[in-house]
Amino acid sequence: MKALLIRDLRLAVRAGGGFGLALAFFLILCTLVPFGVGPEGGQLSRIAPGILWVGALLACLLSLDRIFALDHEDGSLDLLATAPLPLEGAVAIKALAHWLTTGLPLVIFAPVLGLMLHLPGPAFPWLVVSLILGTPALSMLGAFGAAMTVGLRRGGLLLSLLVLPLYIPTLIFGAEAVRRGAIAADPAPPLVFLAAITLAVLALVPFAAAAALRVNLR
Amino acid sequence: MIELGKYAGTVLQAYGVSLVLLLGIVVQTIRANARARAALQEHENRG
Amino acid sequence: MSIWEYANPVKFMRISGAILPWVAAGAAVCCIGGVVWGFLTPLDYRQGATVKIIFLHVPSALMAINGWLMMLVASLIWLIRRHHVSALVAKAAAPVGAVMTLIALVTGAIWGQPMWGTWWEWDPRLTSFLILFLFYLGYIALWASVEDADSAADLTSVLCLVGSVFALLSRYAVNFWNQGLHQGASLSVAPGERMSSVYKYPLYVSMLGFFLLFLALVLVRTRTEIRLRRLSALLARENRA
Amino acid sequence: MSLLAARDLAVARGGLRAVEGVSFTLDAGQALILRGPNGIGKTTLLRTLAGLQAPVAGEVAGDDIAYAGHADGLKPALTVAENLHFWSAIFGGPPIDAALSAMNLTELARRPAHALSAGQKRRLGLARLIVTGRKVWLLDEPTVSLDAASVALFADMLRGHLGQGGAALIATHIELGLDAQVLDLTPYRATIRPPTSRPAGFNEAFA
Repeated sequence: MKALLIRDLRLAVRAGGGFGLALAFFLILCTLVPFGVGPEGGQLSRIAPGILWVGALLACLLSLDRIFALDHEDGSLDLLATAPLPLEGAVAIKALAHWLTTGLPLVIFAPVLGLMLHLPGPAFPWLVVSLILGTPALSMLGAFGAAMTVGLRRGGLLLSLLVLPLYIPTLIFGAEAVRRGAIAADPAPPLVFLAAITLAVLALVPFAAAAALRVNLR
Repeated sequence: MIELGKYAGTVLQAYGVSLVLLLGIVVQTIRANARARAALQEHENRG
Repeated sequence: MSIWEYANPVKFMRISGAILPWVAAGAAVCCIGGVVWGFLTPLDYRQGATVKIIFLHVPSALMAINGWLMMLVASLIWLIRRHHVSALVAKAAAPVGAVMTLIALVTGAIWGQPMWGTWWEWDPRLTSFLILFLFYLGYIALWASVEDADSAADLTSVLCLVGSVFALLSRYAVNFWNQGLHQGASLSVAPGERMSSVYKYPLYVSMLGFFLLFLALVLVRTRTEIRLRRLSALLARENRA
Repeated sequence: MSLLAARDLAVARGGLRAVEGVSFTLDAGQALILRGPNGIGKTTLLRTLAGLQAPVAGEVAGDDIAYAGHADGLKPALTVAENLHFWSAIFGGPPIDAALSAMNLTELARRPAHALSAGQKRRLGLARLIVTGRKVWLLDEPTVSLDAASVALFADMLRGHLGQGGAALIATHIELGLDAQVLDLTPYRATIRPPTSRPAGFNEAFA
C-alpha cells in the first residue's frame, strides 16, 4: 500500500502538472467571480463562502480523470489488479494521493482567495475546517467516478456528470458551515453532518469504486 | 362548462407542458420500438 | 434460427406481449378519466383552479420516485442473479422516470408560481426532484457511453445503488439547507395528507393512470431493448463464425 | 501438487464464449506454449487464469501467479530502478539487482523509462516478473519488439526460472528453445452455447 502511495506522490511531484493545475484553476475562478458579480465588498463577502466551496469542488473535479486513466493506458492497472494488494485498498490509496496533491493545497490556498472575496474575518477558521473535513469525500467520490469512467471515450465529461450530483450534500453542509461561521452563528451542526458524510464515504465508496474498476478491467 | 377562474392560464400551462412531455416520451417509445422491430425483421429475412 | 433457445427473453416477450394491450388501455382510461373527473371538482376556496394541477403533479412525482426504485430493484436483480432482462428493464425505465421527474418539476413550479411569485422556487421538495433528475441524466448518459452491454449493465447498476443513497442524502441535506435560509413553502400537499375527499378519488384514479402509463412505456421500451440486443447478438455471432 | 490447474475451463470475450472445455495442469519446472489462430482467445484465457476476469464455466486452481500482458506497466517518469523497486515492494518480491542483471539492464538502472527503446522497455517489463517473486508466469506474446539477442536472453532467464521450480504458460508464435509441451486452442473453440447452460453475456443470452 505504502509503495503505491509513494509512487503516486513521486509521479505527481515529478510530473508537476497535478496540483499546480488545480490551484491555478481555483485562483482563476475566484478572480472571475468579482468580474461577473461586481466589486462591491458587501455583495462579495455574502457569497464568498459559496464561491470558495464551489471553486474548491470544481478544482478537485478537474484532476480526477487522470487518477486511473494513466495507469490504464500503460497497463499498470492490470498488474495492480493481479497484485496481493486488494483493489479497494488501491482505490483508497489513489484517492488519498489525489487528496494530498490536490485537496490539501486547495485547503491551504483557500484563505488567500477568501481575502480576495472579502470573506468576513470570523469565517476564515471555519473555511479551513470545513474544507479539511469535506475535501477527502470529494477525492474519494471522484475516485469512484474515475473508476466508473476509466477506459471510456469522452470519460472526462461523463465523470463530472456522474460525480457532481454526489457532491451536493458535502457542498451544502460545507458552505453552510462557513456561512454560519461568517455571521458568528454556531457552525457545529453542519460540520458534524459534513464529517459524518465524509466518514461514510471513506468507509463505503472504495467497495463501489473497486467493483466498477473490476468491470472496466475485464 | 368547466369554470377555471382567474388561474385558468396557470392550469392550462401546466397541463399543456405535461401533455407535450408525455406525448414526446410516448411517441419516441413507439417509434423506437417500430425501428427495432423492423431492423430485426430485416436481418432475419436476410439471415 | 429465429427460435431463442434460452427461454428468458422469449418468456418475457410472450408475457409482456399479452398484457401490454390491457395495460395501455387501462392507462388511457385512468389517465383521461382521472383528469377529466378532476376538472369537474369544485374550485378550492384558497388556491382557485390551480389545485387542479394536483392531478398531474402528485402522480408524476410518485412515478418519478417509484421509477428510480424500480430501476434499483432491477439493478439488484441483475447484479445478484445476472438476469439479462432485468438489466434492460432498468435501462428502459430510466428515460420514462426522467420524463416523469421533469413533469413533476414543471407542474410543481407552475403550480407554485402564483403563490411564490417566481417561476422557480428553491423549495426543498422541488429541489430534491431536480437532484433526482440529475441522477437520472447521469444514469442514462452512462448507459449511452459504454459499448459492451455487460459492462454497461454492471456499471449502471453500481451507479444506481450509489445514486440512490445520495439521492436520499441530498433529500435531507436540502431540507437542512433551505430551512437555514427562509421559511419553507406554504404550499405542501404531500401525497396521503388529509385532503377533502372530493379531490381524493380523482387523484387516486389519475395515480393509477400514471402508474399504468409508466408500466406500459417501460414494457414497450424493454421489448425494444431486447430486440436491439438480439440483433447485435446475432451480428456478433455472425462476425465471429 | 501442480502449481496451476484448469478444469473444463470456458472463457468469454464481449459476451461470447471464446474457448471452452480447456483442461491442463502445470507442475514445477514445466512450461506450456499456448498456440492457436489470432483472436481465438489466448489473451482472454491468460487474463482469466490471472484472475482479471471470471471464467464462464470450470475452475482455475493456483494463486502464485504473475501476469505480463501486451503493455509493460512502466511509468515513464520513473527510472528503471524505481519502476522495479515499486513492483518489488507491491508484490513483496526479492531485491531488484538479480532482475537487472538477468535482463542486462544494470547499466540502464538510472535512466528514466521514457528514455528507453521499445526493446529495452520490453526487457524491463519482463525483468518485473522476477521481481514479483511469483512461481507461475503467465506471458502474453513476451517477445514482441525484442531483437534476437534479447529473445535468447529472455529464454535463458526463463530456463533459470523453470530450473528453480517455477512454471510458465506462454502465448507465443516463435520458438524459444524450451522443451515445453504445446497446448493448441483450436480444438477448444466454442460452438453454439448449449441452451441449458448459463449465458456468458448479452450476446449469448439473446442469440
